[in-house]
Parts: sequence; C-alpha cells; structure tokens
Amino acid sequence: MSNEPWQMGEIAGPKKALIITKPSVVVGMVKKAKRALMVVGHEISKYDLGEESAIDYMIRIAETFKIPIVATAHTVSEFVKRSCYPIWWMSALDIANRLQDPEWEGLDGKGQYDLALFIGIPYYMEWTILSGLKHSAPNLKTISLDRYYQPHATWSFPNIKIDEWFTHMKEILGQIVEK
Amino acid sequence: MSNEPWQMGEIAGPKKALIITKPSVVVGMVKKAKRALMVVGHEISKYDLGEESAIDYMIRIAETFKIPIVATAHTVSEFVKRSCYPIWWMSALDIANRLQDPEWEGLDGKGQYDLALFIGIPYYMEWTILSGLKHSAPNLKTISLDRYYQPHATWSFPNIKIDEWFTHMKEILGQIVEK
Amino acid sequence: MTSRKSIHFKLDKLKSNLAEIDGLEVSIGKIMGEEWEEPFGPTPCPSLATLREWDLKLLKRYKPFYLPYCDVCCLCTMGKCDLTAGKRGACGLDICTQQSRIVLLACCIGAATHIGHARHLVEHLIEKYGRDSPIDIGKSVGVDIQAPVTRLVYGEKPETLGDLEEVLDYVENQVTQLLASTATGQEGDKIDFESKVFHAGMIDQVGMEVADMAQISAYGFPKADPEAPLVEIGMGVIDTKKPVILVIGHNVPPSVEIIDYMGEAGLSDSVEVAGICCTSIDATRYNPRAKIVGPISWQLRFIRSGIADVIVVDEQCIRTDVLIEAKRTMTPVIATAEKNCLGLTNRTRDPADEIVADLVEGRALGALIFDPEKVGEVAVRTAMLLAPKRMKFKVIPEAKEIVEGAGKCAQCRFTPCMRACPNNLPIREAMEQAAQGDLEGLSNLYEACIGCGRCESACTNELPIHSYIIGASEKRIREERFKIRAGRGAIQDVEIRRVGGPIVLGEIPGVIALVGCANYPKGGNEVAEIAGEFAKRRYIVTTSGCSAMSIGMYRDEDGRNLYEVYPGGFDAGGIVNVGSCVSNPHIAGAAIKIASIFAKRKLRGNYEEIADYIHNRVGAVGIAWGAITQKAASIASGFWRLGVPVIVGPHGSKYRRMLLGRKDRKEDWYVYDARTGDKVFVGPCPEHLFYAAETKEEAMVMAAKLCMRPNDTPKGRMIKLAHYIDLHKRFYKVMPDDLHLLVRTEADLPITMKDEVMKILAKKGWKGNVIPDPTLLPRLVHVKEGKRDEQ
Amino acid sequence: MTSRKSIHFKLDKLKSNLAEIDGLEVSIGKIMGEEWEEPFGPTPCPSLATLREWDLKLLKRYKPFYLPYCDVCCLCTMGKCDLTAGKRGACGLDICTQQSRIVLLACCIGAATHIGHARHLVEHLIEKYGRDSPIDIGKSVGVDIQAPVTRLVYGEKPETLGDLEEVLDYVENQVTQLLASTATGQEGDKIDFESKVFHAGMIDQVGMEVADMAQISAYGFPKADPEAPLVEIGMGVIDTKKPVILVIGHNVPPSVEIIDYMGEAGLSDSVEVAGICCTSIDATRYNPRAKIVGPISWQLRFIRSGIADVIVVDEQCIRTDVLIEAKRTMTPVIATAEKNCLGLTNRTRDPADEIVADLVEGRALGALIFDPEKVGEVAVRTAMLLAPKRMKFKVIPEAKEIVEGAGKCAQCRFTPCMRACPNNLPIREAMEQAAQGDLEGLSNLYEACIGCGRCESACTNELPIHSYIIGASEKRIREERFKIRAGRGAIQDVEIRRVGGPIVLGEIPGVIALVGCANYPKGGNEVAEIAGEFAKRRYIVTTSGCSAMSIGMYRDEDGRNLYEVYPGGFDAGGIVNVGSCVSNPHIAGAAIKIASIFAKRKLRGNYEEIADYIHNRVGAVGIAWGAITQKAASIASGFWRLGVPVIVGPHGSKYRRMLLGRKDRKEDWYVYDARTGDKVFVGPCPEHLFYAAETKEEAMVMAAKLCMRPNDTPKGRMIKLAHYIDLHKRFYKVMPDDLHLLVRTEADLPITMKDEVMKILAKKGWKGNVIPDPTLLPRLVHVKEGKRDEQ
Ligand code: SF4
Ligand code: SF4
Ligand code: SF4
Ligand code: SF4
Ligand code: SF4
Ligand code: SF4
Ligand code: SF4
Ligand code: SF4
Repeated sequence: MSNEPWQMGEIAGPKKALIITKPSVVVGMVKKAKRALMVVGHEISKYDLGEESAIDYMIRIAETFKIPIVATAHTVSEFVKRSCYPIWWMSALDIANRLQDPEWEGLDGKGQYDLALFIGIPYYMEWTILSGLKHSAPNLKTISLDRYYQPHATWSFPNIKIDEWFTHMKEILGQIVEK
Repeated sequence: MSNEPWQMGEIAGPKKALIITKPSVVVGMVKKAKRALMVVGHEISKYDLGEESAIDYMIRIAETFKIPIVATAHTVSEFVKRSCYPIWWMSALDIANRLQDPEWEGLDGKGQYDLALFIGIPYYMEWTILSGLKHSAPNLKTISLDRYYQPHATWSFPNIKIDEWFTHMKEILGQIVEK
Repeated sequence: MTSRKSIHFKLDKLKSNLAEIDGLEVSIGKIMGEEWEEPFGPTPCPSLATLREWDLKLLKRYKPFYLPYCDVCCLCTMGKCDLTAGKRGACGLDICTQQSRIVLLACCIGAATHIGHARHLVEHLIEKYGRDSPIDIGKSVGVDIQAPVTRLVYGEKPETLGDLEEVLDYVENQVTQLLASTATGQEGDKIDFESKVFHAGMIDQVGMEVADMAQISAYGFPKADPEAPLVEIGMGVIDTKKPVILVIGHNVPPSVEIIDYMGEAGLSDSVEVAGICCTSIDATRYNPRAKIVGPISWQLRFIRSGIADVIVVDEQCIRTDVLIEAKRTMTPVIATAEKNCLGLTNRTRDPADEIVADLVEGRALGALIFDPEKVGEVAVRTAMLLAPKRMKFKVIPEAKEIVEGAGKCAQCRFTPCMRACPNNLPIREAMEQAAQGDLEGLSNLYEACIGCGRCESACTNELPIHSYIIGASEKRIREERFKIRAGRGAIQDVEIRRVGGPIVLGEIPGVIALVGCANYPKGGNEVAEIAGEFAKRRYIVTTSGCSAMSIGMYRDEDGRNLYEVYPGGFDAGGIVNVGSCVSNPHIAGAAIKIASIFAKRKLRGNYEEIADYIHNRVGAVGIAWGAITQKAASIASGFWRLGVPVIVGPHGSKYRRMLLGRKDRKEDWYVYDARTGDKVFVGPCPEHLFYAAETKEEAMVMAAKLCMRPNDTPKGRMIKLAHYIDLHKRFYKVMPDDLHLLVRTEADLPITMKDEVMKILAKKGWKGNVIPDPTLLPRLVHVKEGKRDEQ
Repeated sequence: MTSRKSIHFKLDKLKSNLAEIDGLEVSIGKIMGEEWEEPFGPTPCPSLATLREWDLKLLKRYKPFYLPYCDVCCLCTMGKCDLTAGKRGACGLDICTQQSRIVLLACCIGAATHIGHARHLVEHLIEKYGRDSPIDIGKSVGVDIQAPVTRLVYGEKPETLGDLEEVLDYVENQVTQLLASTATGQEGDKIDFESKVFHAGMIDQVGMEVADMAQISAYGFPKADPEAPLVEIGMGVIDTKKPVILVIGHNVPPSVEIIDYMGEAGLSDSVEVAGICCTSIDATRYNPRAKIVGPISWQLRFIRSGIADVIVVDEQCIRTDVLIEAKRTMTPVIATAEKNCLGLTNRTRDPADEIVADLVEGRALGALIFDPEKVGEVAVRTAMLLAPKRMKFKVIPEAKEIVEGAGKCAQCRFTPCMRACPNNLPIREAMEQAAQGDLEGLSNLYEACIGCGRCESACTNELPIHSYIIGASEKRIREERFKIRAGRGAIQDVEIRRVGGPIVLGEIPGVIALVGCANYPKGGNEVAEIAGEFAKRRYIVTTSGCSAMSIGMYRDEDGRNLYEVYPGGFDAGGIVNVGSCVSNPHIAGAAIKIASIFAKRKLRGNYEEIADYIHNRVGAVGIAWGAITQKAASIASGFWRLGVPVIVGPHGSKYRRMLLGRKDRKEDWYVYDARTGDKVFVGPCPEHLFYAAETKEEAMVMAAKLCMRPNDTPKGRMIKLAHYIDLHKRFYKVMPDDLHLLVRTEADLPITMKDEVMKILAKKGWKGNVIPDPTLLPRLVHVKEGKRDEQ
C-alpha cells in the first residue's frame, strides 16, 4: 500500500510515478536538471514535528540547490515571516499552467524549467496538477516531495510517516552539502 | 511492467490481484478451497508450445485436483476430441453469472464454489468478467491461470512468456502429485 | 446557422396572414390524429416511468450482471470514489448502480446522436422541400403502415416532413429527462436505471425512424425495395485515375449536394465519390454510382493511401484526428456539422471561389462549411483542381521501406504495440519476420486489425505499424472489389403478410439482425460467415451499417458475394440490407408490423402489448458483433425493450453489464396462457436479453437458440431445434444439454433426431408441457370467471 | 404519469372547437414577438456554433489548462484507450480533447437536470394553474424586464406559463445536439468542445430561469423582495417534539403540497417540515414556516439522527443510499420523481389510506408516488401516525458507545478511513483519542466533514465513523440554530438603475456571487467568512443554494448572523440570497439588466454584445467554493460565456480543466477602444475565467482582483485596487507583484498608498495607459473612416 495513491479512489495509470526509494534520487535529479524550481503549497504547515518545521527545510534545500521557490496561495506569508530568501508567489494553477508552456520565460526571464519539485498542495489538487503536467509538459520532470505517493509525478515518495519524511529531508540536505 | 495489466489501457485499482510469484500459491489455494472449478476459454489453444498443448495440462490439473472444468464458447469441442474427463460447457458469461449468485447450486447440485480458476478467455473479456466477480461475488476467490496479469482476479500470474508459463504448469502438476 | 428555422418559419407564417395560420393549424391538427381512426392505446408519448412495469418484468427474468469497467466513479468533485466490492461513493452510490448509470449515460449519448442527426436532417429537408413534403417510404409498393415505431411510441402517424418536428420535440424532451437522471444524486436504483436505459433505446428508435423516413421520402432513396441495386464496395473499386472525394460520417446532405453538383456540372463521370460509414451507404441509396470504401475501420488506411483528394466529414464515427492524418497526405478536410467543427475556420459565408483557392493552394488545411450546397461545390471544384497536384500522394510505405522500418523494431520485451492493440495482435513477431524481408506476418494481421492506430501511438520507436500492415497487404487491398445491396429501407406490408405467420408459428426459424460497428475480435469475415450460415438455413437475415458492409466484403468458399447469392427480400433465405444506422428501426418495425398486420394488434400508443407479443412470438435476434459506440448501445436497448435479445462480440463485454436469463431457475420461465390464465412453464425462451459471446461459433449456436419463442408451434419448434442441435453438434461436438427445457411435446422433436433426443430427455426426467397462448401481461388473459390469475 | 400532458392539452383544444384553436394561436403568436417592439438581435435561438466566434475570442485569452482526471478513456468498446501524454485513442482522440469532452458531458448532464426540472415544474404548474397563468416575478415592484436570460438567448419574452413550453422545446433541442457532440467520433477539437461547453452553460441558464420564473409566479414566492423573510436553518431549529417530515431535493411541488395539506388539515402547527438542499430553500420561499436543515452534506447526519419521521425525496442531490439509511431509523421514504424511483413500487394510483397503512405498519420501506397532492396527504398522515411509534429512533451513538467503538479501531497503518476521506481528515488519530475517552478529536472533524460516509465504507472494522463524529458533536449540533434570508428571486429594475452606474464605473467594487454546493475543503464557515469580508467591504454579495445556507450557518466574531447584519438588497454591502440553484440566473440576469437598463443595450437575441459588455464592464465574480455536481459545472459555464470569471475551491480542480489567463503575456490583454478603433492594452482584467483556488485566502485576494474591468473609471479602479492590495497584504504579507499591469493612470492609485505604489511602478518601468471604451468586438467600434481596425 505504501506505493498506492494515498487517497483511495485516485487510481492512476498506465504511467505512474517511480518511487523514490532513497533521497539520493532527489539530489541526483536536481543536480542533473538544468533549471529546477520548487513549488510549495499551504499544507506545508502540516509538516511540523515539534521544533522542526518543514518550511525551514524547504528554504534550506532551495538555498543549497540554488533553486527558486514558488509559494502558492497565501503560503508566501509563512516564508515572509521566516527568511529573506527571495520567494516568488503565484497560485498553484498559475505556476503549473506556465510550466507547461514551452515558451514561458521563467520567473527570471531565463526560460522554461525542466524539473519541478512539489510539496504542500492538498493531495487531490496536487494530483490533478501533476496529471496536467504529466500529460502536457513532456519536457518537464516532476518530483513530489510530499509524504504521500503521487502517481502523476515523475518521481514520488511512497506513503511514509512524518518522521521518516524528516529523515529523508535531512538526508537530502546532507547529501547536497556533501557533494 | 510484468505486474501491470497486460492490455495498456486496462487500468485497475484500488483493489488489484496479488501476484502469483510461485506456482505453489495456486496449489495451496486449490487445496484450501472447499469447492473449486476451472473455466477454460477458447484461447487456450493459443497456448501451444510445439508438442505441448495447454489443454492437456488443464485436463491433468483438473483431474488431479478433482475439480470440474467448464469449457466456454466452443472450447468444449477441443476437450471432446481429447479426453473422456467429464467436461461441462457454458458460455463465459453464464458461468460467471452463476458464480456470483449465492444461491446457485453448482454444476453438480452440491452448491456454490469458493474458488474459480480462469484461463483462455480473451484478455479484455476475462478482465471484465473477473471484475464482475470481484465486485459481486464476495465469497469467491479467483485465480487467473493466464500468462497475463489480470488485475481483477484475486491472484494472477504476472505477464510472463509462454515457456515460463509451461514451467509453472509443470510445477503445479508436480506439486499436486507430490502432496 | 441557427436552430430556429422552424420557429422562424412559424413566425413568418403567423405574421404574414391568417390563411397561413390556418395552414399551420391543419398541419398540427393532422399529426394530432384527426385523420387516424385508431383510438389511442394506453401509453402514447410515454415518459420515463410509464413503461416501468413492463421493464421490471423483463428485468426480473433477465437480471443485469454487472461487469464494472472501472472500480471507481469520477463523475463529480467528491470523487474519485472507490466503489470496490460493496463500498459506496460519497453520494451513496454503489458499483452496480454506477455501472447502470454509465449504461444510461451511453444510451443517452447514443439516442441524442441519432435524434440530433434526425433534427438536423428534418430541418434541412424542410428548408429544401417544404414542410408539407409527404412522408413516403414505400406507399407505391403498399407500405401502408409507415412509421410503425412512431405510431407505437408517440401515438401518431406523421404524414409530412413538418409532422416530424413534434415527434422530435417529444424525443428531445425525453432524452433530456433521461440524461437528467444520470446526475449526481438522482436515480439511486440500478434496476430503475436499467428501465431508463430501455426507455432511451425506445426513444432512440423513434429518432432513427424519423431520420430515415425523412431522407427516404425527400431524397427518394429506395422505398422498401427488395431489389435495391447492388453497389460497389471496397478500396479496390475506387477509380484512382479520377479525382476522389471521400465522405465520412452519417448525415448525408453534404454528400447529396456533392453528387448533385457533379451532375449539374456534368462531372458525374469525372469525379469519384466514395464514402466510409453510413454516409456512404446513404450516398449509394441516393445514387448507386457512389461507392463505399468500407466500414469505420477503413478510415486510416484509406486516408493514408492518399487516394482521396478531398475529405468531407459530417457527423458521427469520424476519426477525431482526421485533420492530422489528412494533412500528411495533403488532403484538405471540409467539416460540415456544428457537432464536429474540428477547430476549422467557419467559411460558410465566404464565396466558394475563395475557399477553393485556399484549399487548393494549401493556405488552409480545411474549411468549416455549414451550407451543404456550398460544400458540394467547394468539394468538387477542389478535388478537380487538387488531384493533378497531389498525384495521390500517399503515406503507406512500399515493401522495401517496411522491411527497413521493421529493422528498427526494438523487439521490446513487454511489447507496447501488442499491449496497445485492442485485439492483442502479435505485432512484434510480425515485425521480426518483416525485418527479415517477409511481410506475411504483417499481412496476416490485416483481417483482425480494426485500424485504430493505437499500436503506433504506443510503439517505443514510433514505427507506423498500421501503415506497415496496410502496405504489406497491398495486393489483398487491391482485390477489395465487392458488391453490397444498397439499403432498401422499410419492409413492405405484403412481405410482412407473407412471412408473419411462418415467423410467429416458428416455421421460418428466425430473423437474425446483423447490425452495428466494426470492432470485430477477428475481422469482418466472421459477420459474413454468420450471415451466410443463417441465410443458407433460410432464416431471414437483416443487416445495416458497418455490418452490412462487412457482409459485402467477403467471398464464400465458392468465391461468391453473399448479396449476389441471397435475395434482398424479407423472406426466408434473404439477406436484407435495410440501410444505414438510422435504418435500424425498419427491423424493429418489421417485428412491430407482424404484430399489427398479421396478428391485428393495435399499434397506437400500445407499446407494452406489442412488446409482449414480439417477445413471446417473434423469433428475432440482434447480433452486433463489432458494436463500438454509444449509438450501438442505445440501438441494442431499443431491441431489449421490445423483448428482442441482442448478442454482442467479446468486446461488447465492455458495455458494463449483461442481461442474462438463468435457464437453471425454472421459476423464471413461466408465462400466462392467455386462453386460460394459467401460468405455464415455457422454458428459457429466449434465454438471454443481452449477452457477449466469446466466439462466432458460440454466437451462432446461441443465436439459433435465442430464436425460439413460447408461441412456436410444434412444427416451428422442430425446425428451430433442428438448427440449434445441428449447429451445436457442429461447433461443440456434443449434443446440447438443455433440450429437456426446450422440447415441449414429442411433436417438437426433429424427426431424424427423435430417438437420440428422446433418450436424453428420458434421462433428464423430462415431462411434456402445454404450448400456451403466451403473454407476460395478466391483463391480456381472456377473462374467465374465477380463473384469472391476477398478479 | 406521462410527458404528453402538453400535447394532450393541445390536442383537446384542437379537437374541441375552433375558438380554442384560436386561443392557441394567440399564445403562440404572443411569444413569437407580436407584442414586443424590440427587433430581433443577430442571434435569437442560437444553435451550437452560432456564438462560436465569441467563444473563440474568450478561449484565446483564457486557454484551457487540462488536468486529466484519468489517463484513459473508457467510453466505447474500443477502449479503454491509454491517452497518456500524446498517445491517441482508437478513435484518434487525445487526452486534452477527452477532458474537454467530459467537461461537455458534465455540463450537458447539468443543463439537462435543470431543464428537466423546469419542464416537470412547468407541466405541473400548467396543470394546476392553467397555461395562461401569468409570469410575474416582481411586476408590482417594477420588474419590467422579466426573463432577461430568455430574452437575451431565445429572443422572446414569456408572459404566461404556457409561453415557457416553447422555450423549453428549444433548450431541450440544444441539449440533445450538445450531447450528441460527445459521441465517439464526433467533435474532434478541444477548443470546439469548450465552445460547446459555453453553449451548454448558456442553455442551462435559460432552463433555470424558466424553472424559477414558473415557481415564483405560480407559487407566489417572494418577488424580487430585498426584505424576504428570515427563516430558520440548522439542525437545532427543528422542533423534535413534533412529527417531522424531511424533504430532500430540488423540485418543490411535493413540499408545497405537504404544506398545503397541513394547512387544510389544520396541522400547520402540529408537524414540522424541514428540508435539505434546494427543495428546502424553495419550501421556505413558499412558506417561511418551513425550516432548512442544511446543505447537501447534512443528509446522513440528519437521517441518522432519527428526527425525521417521513422522508420525501424529489430529485437531484439526494443520497442514493437514502433508502438504506432511512431503513436503519425505520423512517419510510416517499419518492416522487420519475427521475429517481429508487426501486420503489409505484403507488400513485393506490388509495392514500392503503399507502399510509403500509408505511406506518412497516410493510413497505417506502412508496413511489408521482402525484404531489397524494404525496402531501400520505406524508403528513404517515408522519402523524408514525411519530409516536418511532420515538425518534436514532442511530447516532451516545458518547459511551463511541468510546467503546473507538476502542475497536485497529489503528490501521495505512488508514483506509483517512485515505477514503475526501478531505483527508485525521480519523485514526481522533479514534485513538476517543478510545481514551476524549471525543474532542472526533468533534474537531465535524466542521470539515462533508458527510459523505466514505470513511465508513472503507473502515477495516466497519466502524460507523461519521456517526461517531456526529455523536461527538452533539452539543454543537444542538446549537445549530441560525437564520437565512428566504430566496428573494429577481433583482428589481430600480435596484439595477441605482447600482448600474457605480458597478460599471467601478465604484461599487464588485459583485461576488457565492453559489454552489458544499464540498468545502475546510468547512462551510469559509464561505461565510468570504461573504462577510466582501459585504463589509461593500461589495454586493449574492448567493444561492447550499452556499446561501452555509452563509447562514455561521456566527461572526461578534456572534452575529450575516443575514441579520447585512441587508438583502442588491446594493453595496448587501448579502442577497436569490434562492435555490435554479435562481442563479437572477444573478446573471442582474448583469444583463445592467447592460440593458443602465447602458440601454438591446437585449433581444443579442448575446455577444451583452456578454462583451458584461465582460468588459461589470465586475462580477462567481465563487463556487464547494462545487460538486454537474449542475454546478454548467452553472459556471453559463457565467463563462458571459465573460464572468468563476473561482472554485481546491476540489474544483477535479473539473478537469481550468480557463487561465496569462498576465505575463502582454499581447493577450488588448481590447478595441470603441471610440477610436485602436487596440489598447488594458491589463489582465479579469485575469482568469475559471480557476481553482487552493485556500480561501487565495480566493479572496483573487476575487478582489478579478472584479477589475477595463471600463473602470480611475475612481473605480482606485477602490478596487485598494481592496486588492489590502487583502493581499493581509493574507500574503507582501504587496502584489502585478500592480504595474493593473494601474492605468496615476489617478487609479489609492491615495494612501500612492507613494509606495509609485515606487514599485517605477521599478517595473511602468508607463501609463489609456482607459478605453472597451470591447472585444470590432463591429462595435464607432466607424470612423480609415480608422477602424477590422479583424
Ligand atoms: S457521483 Fe457519487 S460515486 Fe461518483 S464521484 Fe460523485 S460522489 Fe463519487
Ligand atoms: S491499428 Fe490494428 S494492429 Fe494497430 S493496434 Fe489497432 S487493431 Fe491493433
Ligand atoms: S513497440 Fe514498436 S519497437 Fe517495440 S516491439 Fe512493438 S513495434 Fe517493435
Ligand atoms: S470511469 Fe473511466 S474515466 Fe473514470 S476513472 Fe475509471 S477509467 Fe478513468
Ligand atoms: S471514445 Fe475513443 S478514446 Fe474513448 S474508448 Fe472509445 S476509442 Fe478510445
Ligand atoms: S464522512 Fe466525513 S470524515 Fe468520513 S470520509 Fe466523509 S468527509 Fe471524511
Ligand atoms: S480504517 Fe477503521 S479501524 Fe482502521 S484506523 Fe481507520 S477507523 Fe481505525
Ligand atoms: S448547491 Fe449543489 S449540492 Fe446544493 S442543492 Fe444545489 S446542486 Fe445540490
């Protein structure tokens, strides 16, 4: 069940996300990408484990990878509170819509992206958005950083517990720093 | 891919067949069953590997398990040619329809079955029939003996080659005899 | 183009002067029955639940067996809902109800398609011929009962094109109501959904009847003519030296205008008009010089062959990628229907010259033209000018290219090509062989290939697999030169009079209707074989649409074409092509007319009684061996409500549920004896109402069996049993196991088999049964005091 | 019950005498415009492609972004077809076209549902009140433009119930044609599908308008009354000491007859009538003593509470398992609609006594009764007799039972319960807590629980999870005692005159329409918060259906009910409940009337110009925060064709595609200046046409932005910008990043923010823009020689 879609009816196929079995996959993908970005939705705030907050992780990962963050909905407010790392904001659908336009010039005017990491959009909405990208953005790879299996991503974690998830994030950070 | 539905669009889920990784699973299931039967469709004749013919295997398996065979469509003619093992015949839909009726008295008047092994019905048709049984016959377990993954069965082989398939059948036979 | 023509018409009349208002009155008055003496039956213009009790009777005997085609429902934003095995969706729905809902949805789409088509046709023909243009589908050959379905259901008999409009108002209303029932939170019961499915089918039959009556009458198609001309069919019959216009679809006005324009311009000999799907059938009904390429599955192969210089599409069954495919051969596409605009620019108001120039110069891939006359002109002129430039540019590769291409096949382990193929064809193996220079493997795929192109989409190496198959079958395709009898339309009353008795008594063993599309599991020849088998056995074989084509595209063991061997009359041993999809009601209509003409049952608004009659007495069976569409689904359901069983091919199992009788449940097979009121066991006759057969052999054996009816006389039953036993023994190599359920008296037994069968019967403890005057309707029992079994 | 009443009626008239025929003529004549001087506009009774060019203009700017909800298509027997990323189905279809096809299918279902409902209502009301019964939805308060949508689309103004029938003929015809377009092998272009989606939405608006006009007129609902009474809503308002009849659905006649029977029998004080979904709204419009339980999601909880002694369902939005649930509390169910028969026996012709006895004695779980009057009698009498027996038998467990039950929770690793929950609610955790005696976790789920019951279906241990949530929230539920303003119906012409200018000039910052169902991501309070926020900011807030209920079922920080705080007039700061789902066209109608009354644009059959007007000038935005059904989809699409943007909640992403503008593409945001013919950049106003917001905060910020229109005066834009910036800063904690696109001149700038914003604009290199007289239609440019930009 750990690699079945998290929400029960959201069956997908024939083309389904590869499972991220170890965090190094994520690191490898980002390093391989020419231009990557990270999309963070408002449910990121559900990823809090006591003193650890996922937003901080996302900021550190983005900083280390040197990739931009797009905060969707009102999530930007959380980032504004926390950091001066430059954050873009846009609705989830707007960023997705742009990601599938081969002519989009990117947040910085330097062109389209080839990798997008998603986290924190409500499961079913992220599901439909990733589906849109799977079908309409053939040159884009997508990674779901959420702790639920997202079948329409190119790569996704399986369904995992929150502490596992934090461990993975730590490992990702460790590995970026390492390399 | 070996455990994806054989025909490309025939996605299924959330509840999918368990994969038969070793033939002993089949033997175990049949032995555990109170009343089992085997349904053989006309594509059984596609399972010929030189001198080996799948029909003979089916007859031997059924004989050894002491379970009845229901030949669908005109398949009975093939059995009639070959053996005197008593064969029932009925259309694929008729036998399936009866299998989901808790009040059906069985071929022999002794009551409903709790296990049905399927083979040789065209993939997509077997797919829909197994789906019908999955949904409407809660007390029936189904096994697809075909060499294609049938997601709506309770148990199914993955997609395998024909020689692998023959090996499996031999093993099944060997194991029944053994035990 | 607006749909308000009819309203505008009325408006003008009303505005202009009083005399014309009177005219309008009369026409309304007429259809309202002033000239029809027959009183209304109990159910004219039935609404959703009017015939529900009849449906429940059928559905109690023929229970739905659901074959869920998906485990979830995805129809509203609370979904997707997992409905697996007992789970309920967020609206409370379970999996079986969801399947029945989807069946209803499909049948609504199917019915709407025919009705929408009928409306368009009627509006167009009224505009062209006037609303008083008479309905005449064979009066001169004695077709007195025109519109049997409309009479039966709607309760009126239309006499003019204008009369048809109100009939359409009614069916549009019913389709809307039915469709509404599929909304989230509407109908909650699966059996009620099934009843609505029947209603959709019945409504659909009215819509189709309207369409075909309108076009037969206005365009002068063959009128109930058993000797409708033989016309040419097959890719090999197209004269490729001429400019070729390919018409695809179902709504014939553009094709008619093409033919007319050619005539007026003196180009009838200079341009070929060839068609795919029903539009081509109807074009040949209009003018037997038009040609038929083949059924729906011939689209890709013919377009890619480059033979067509212009493609004109109207509506239904048209490949949605026709523009993309046509572009590859530089063939412009003219779209003509609001229902299928294909993203093209609307050129309806542009001068023909400009459009022709744009198409010929390649400035536009196609044009959208809603005016059929303009389509006629533009298509013909474009074809004439373009043909010399295109030089039949094709994208079907030559043998050499195929071998080369096949060499690039990666022989993928999990064969995406084969797994994408609806018929699971062994493409990889054929490729391997082809790579070695031998195209036979590819060519062997031709017969069972439904031309869908899915293999190409799936191929890892983007090989044009379907084109390879076609290229490898070049010789065979050149030999596709066949004949088909043009659609004859209705059945004559006199034919009904002749065969009514023999059919009802069982002496003509049955009416086999081969209808529907070309999603055949193993090729179209199977349909022709079925047709030949039953015609030879002197059943009445009727056919329409793509199935009628497949019967034509075949040669029997002796190399003969079945339409040449078997006559076109509605009689034992005939093969009767009624026409296109919308001609199907002539088949149902024949059954209805048997009840009316032969048995003198009242027709008007008397659905239940007539259906009961047909179900118990008319040994008709539909076979839709390659049924594909929602239209095929609703056509089938029209038969169900009349109690006529339908067999589909194995792909038909995807229609999500079957309606299966259970011959092992004796209690299911009782009818009332109308003479006595007694309940009488009549055996499983007919055993199923809807049913997917796995093989053609199974279909034939079952069809023979499903022709039996409770009303069969001993002689009739004897004949039917003889065929059933014979086919069973031939294909199954054993005697049937259910003879004890089908034999009522010893007199039922085929003489040559008597001893053999009697032994079997004895073993089963068979005891004879009464042959009743069968009905499922207690109200039809001739009331005798203290005797009537009210239920 | 048959649908032929109207035909029968005509028939009788025609048959009986000539005078009556004349009567019929006049009524046809009238609707045909003899008494209406306004000449026809260009597009009365548009058919599928009539308004295609307008649609293409919108769709070029607001391109569909497809969110495929399934990778395959399963609609015909050639499927399933894998359509993943570029693959094509067996009919040639690609994934995007398939999504647009499903959207059209959904909108056809939605439109058919309203139209079918309208037809049923009109037939019933004609039968009861006569076809000459006048349409009057507020004449006494000066509603001169009745039926603005019908005038605009159909091109006529209905004056009597009878006039509505022809309007329905037209919309039924169009629905049929649209549905036909979804058949396999029909429309092949996704943008053409989208255009047809718009058509479906427009047709649907006509159908809804007909329905609401009919019921307002015939039943005397509040007529454009800003002071429609406040009525009671909430589970806590039901007097459980009385027998309670629960009505569920949308089609009010049975509820009306229940109320009337109670009145006649002197039982008005003895029985409670309480409803769920729109039928309850309409019941309170009929009689303000009726009560509303809550929106669609209140069904399970209320049925299980056992409070209802009889349940009467009509059509739409009814749980399909209502019989099963009602059986558990021993509550009989009366089904009343052909569209939803629930498998019950048809008792329409049985004496009321018998039916009542069967229901009271428990011999039948329910009854199917198509005659509303009989329903009224049976429901009331059954409730009276049954209430003392049932003793409000409930299946909601007490605290103790819940704790016990929760103890049986297996704390499943992959939490089937949570994974089945549409809102992903943390059920396992709540169970764990409950097992320890603390029900707070369960009670915390109440607000966001949409009452779907899927968790229960999925639970490994078959725990009645939803009932536990309800049981744990007992106190809260008892406190569900709120008010809602009864649906007022149309907007008065005088109100339009008052606000037309301020809206068009931008001084009333916008019209926010909160409509649709209750599939809220985090509960209904969000809708109320949105309503309160915008009312406070003096937008005009309009609402209907379940959203109107959610607004009522809320207390603000000060414990106040919003309907008590904000007036019901169509004016700045009003919260305007127009009524049930079919009342939605009053909202569109208000926009249309602004164009007509304020701007004097011609209405009759002049769709394109009016839509262009609304799109460029009327700052209206729809928010369907919990949109569920196909009806909600078609309601949204009716707004799209008028150029009015619609925001849905996150679950709305399952509607398969969005229509998104791209503010980064400058070229997309030009309009014609009607004064000069110049093309003028006007910025992304409005930025999107259809769009799912992730959170209510996002929705509010976006709604404020989407209210901007090219026509805004500087003062108007200033006000709108001020709200946008304020909300943006409040929720996002930063300034918007697109002010340079929204500010045309310095005069647009809110004074208090001027410096701050000017700095931002300077950084972006902002240069001012002209404020045009905006239109997308070149033909509306005032022609000046050599100046007009023809395109
Ligand atoms: S219609 Fe019912 S079963 Fe289907 S998705 Fe909606 S809630 Fe689920
Ligand atoms: S085109 Fe023919 S071979 Fe290819 S997938 Fe379709 S049926 Fe199979
Ligand atoms: S998918 Fe293409 S490359 Fe692979 S085996 Fe099939 S034909 Fe060959
Ligand atoms: S019903 Fe069809 S479209 Fe919906 S999820 Fe299932 S396969 Fe996909
Ligand atoms: S409609 Fe087209 S895409 Fe859908 S199943 Fe049929 S062939 Fe495939
Ligand atoms: S009933 Fe409530 S808790 Fe249960 S699945 Fe539905 S929304 Fe979730
Ligand atoms: S599925 Fe049922 S048993 Fe399992 S965790 Fe959820 S509530 Fe507990
Ligand atoms: S708002 Fe939606 S859920 Fe509520 S009654 Fe209307 S359609 Fe049904």
